[in-house]
Amino acid sequence: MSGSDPDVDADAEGDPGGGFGRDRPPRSDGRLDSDRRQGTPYTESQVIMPTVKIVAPFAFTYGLFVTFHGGGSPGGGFQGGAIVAAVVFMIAFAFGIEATRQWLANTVVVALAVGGALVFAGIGLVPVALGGAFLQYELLPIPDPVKYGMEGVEILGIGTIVAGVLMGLFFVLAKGFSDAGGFADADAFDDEVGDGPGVNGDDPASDGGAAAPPPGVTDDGRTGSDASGPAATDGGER
Amino acid sequence: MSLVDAPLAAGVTLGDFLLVAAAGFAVLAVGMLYRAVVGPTMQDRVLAVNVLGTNTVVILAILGAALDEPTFLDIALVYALLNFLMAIAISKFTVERGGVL
Amino acid sequence: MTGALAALGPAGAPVVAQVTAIEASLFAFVVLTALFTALARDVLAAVIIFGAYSLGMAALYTFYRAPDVAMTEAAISAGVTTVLLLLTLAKTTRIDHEAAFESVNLPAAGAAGLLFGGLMLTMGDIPAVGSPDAPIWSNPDVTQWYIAETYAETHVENTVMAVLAAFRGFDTFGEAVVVFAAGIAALIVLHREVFA
Amino acid sequence: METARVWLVVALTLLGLFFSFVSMTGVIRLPDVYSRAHTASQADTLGAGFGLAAVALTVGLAGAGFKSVLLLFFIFVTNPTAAHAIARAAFEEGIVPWTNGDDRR
Repeated sequence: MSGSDPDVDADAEGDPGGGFGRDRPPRSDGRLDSDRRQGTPYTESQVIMPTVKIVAPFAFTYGLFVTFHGGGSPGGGFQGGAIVAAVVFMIAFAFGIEATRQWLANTVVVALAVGGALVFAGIGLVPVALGGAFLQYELLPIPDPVKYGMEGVEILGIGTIVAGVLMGLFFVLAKGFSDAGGFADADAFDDEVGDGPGVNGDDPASDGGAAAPPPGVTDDGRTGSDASGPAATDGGER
Repeated sequence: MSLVDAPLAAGVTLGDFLLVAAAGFAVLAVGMLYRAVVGPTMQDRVLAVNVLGTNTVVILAILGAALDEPTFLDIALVYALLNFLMAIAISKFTVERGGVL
Repeated sequence: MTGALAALGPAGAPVVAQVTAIEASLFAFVVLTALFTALARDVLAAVIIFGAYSLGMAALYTFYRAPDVAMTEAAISAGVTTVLLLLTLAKTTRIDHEAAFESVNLPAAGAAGLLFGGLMLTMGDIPAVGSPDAPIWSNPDVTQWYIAETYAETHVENTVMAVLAAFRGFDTFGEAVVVFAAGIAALIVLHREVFA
Repeated sequence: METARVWLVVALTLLGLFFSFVSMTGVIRLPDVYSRAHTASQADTLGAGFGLAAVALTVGLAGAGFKSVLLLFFIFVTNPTAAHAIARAAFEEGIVPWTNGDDRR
């Protein structure tokens, strides 16, 4: 059992009526990434979604704990922000990326990233305004300035930057390359009204771009964005 | 005196025993790497990495106990969460490649 | 409990470093996963095994009592990197391969092996973990100062965070801006205006 | 009391190692992904459970012990779910389960 051959062969021969795996014939070519795949869209099962519903609040709280308690235990803004972003990934995988995208608007993501950078720079520049050096915490006009200045930098600065940028990278990578003539005008409005496959899906090149995937991939992309709208949040039918 | 300094046998404390146990879990992880490498399907690999991840969570927790640094349990907790994320992400990807993603 | 690993010292004399059982098994795990990540022909398999690699690294960092690094490794490498790589795979094509492993380019492997061997020869100069010759202890005025004085100076218990946010806060500001710039760069490369 | 606790920790750790060994054997030896998922969700959860129980007993239930109980809870919730997700993905892929006479090993 050293190669992948035995399994593939068994796949090809082992299914008598093609009834297994719902309405599809078994795979015979050994490919695992099916670009020929048809049938009902994939919604997460009723086991995974409740588990994510249970785990996500804990994980989110834990990410905040790691961020806020960075001064006393391992952790800090970077790790905590990454955990918070990972919670969003988890929700997106369970409930569909389009639904998550509508729930977590672009404004929120951008506000997190930009706000974090501004807060960090602000905390650094306040001492400069008061006649000190950049990030000279002692001059901050708050009680226990060094400790709370640092906490502010970690929590409101680094944590929010990392969380926002990671969520943004996730969403933008999930959307892929836009070939609609540079800075896509239609895409932005398209997403605002929450109608994923509209303009974007009609343009065959919009999912392809430089990488130029085979037609099957684009098809799958369309099916998926059709399916993962609000309907996907209502609970998998199976 | 914490519990990990308690002597088990001549010259061996509970902390030493726990470190050896963690090494045992790590050896099991190396064994499970076989399935992650050989496959044959992607699901086999994800499954093996998921089991490996659970193993690693136990290793991290035992290390935290054996080194008498309870804050190390935080890392195990983070890992338990992200291991779950990794499992559902990859398993979904293998089916829906480019679809729901 | 403890084994021994011999390396050649500067004068060719063997330097024996103590390697505990857990270090040895974790080393084996990390090296094997790294090798298979490099050799796997299928990109998805490489991504999956790379997740296992980060598992081993996190455990190793934890054993060396670097919990902050271990937590970063856990949070970034296991969760975020895997997901982002998967998304990238989803948007690009994946070529099917007959073979499970890359065929090794022998000249390249030889060059890398020579470099590796040469670097291994210098290992004798590096102090062992926890050795009293390590720079941490040979220059205690600087290094011990942080451990002794951090709480008094900053009222924060975690020295790593104090160093990151206070003692070299300007550097950390640069790092945060780099993360921010990475988000903007992704937008520019993908020709988008919004993250959605 | 102290001695009893120490030996209980040892026993729990050994049990955890045993069940993890069972799960490793299963993941390596069983014929198809579904049976491996079965091992992964049951034996491995049990192994991790015993190991984490030993940790909880070692660090004491105050303070850090709470974290190990939380960890135990997480493992118990997420591990079977992950195995379910993987088995379901395999089913969606159309991987045929192993039956009697199949020569997959």
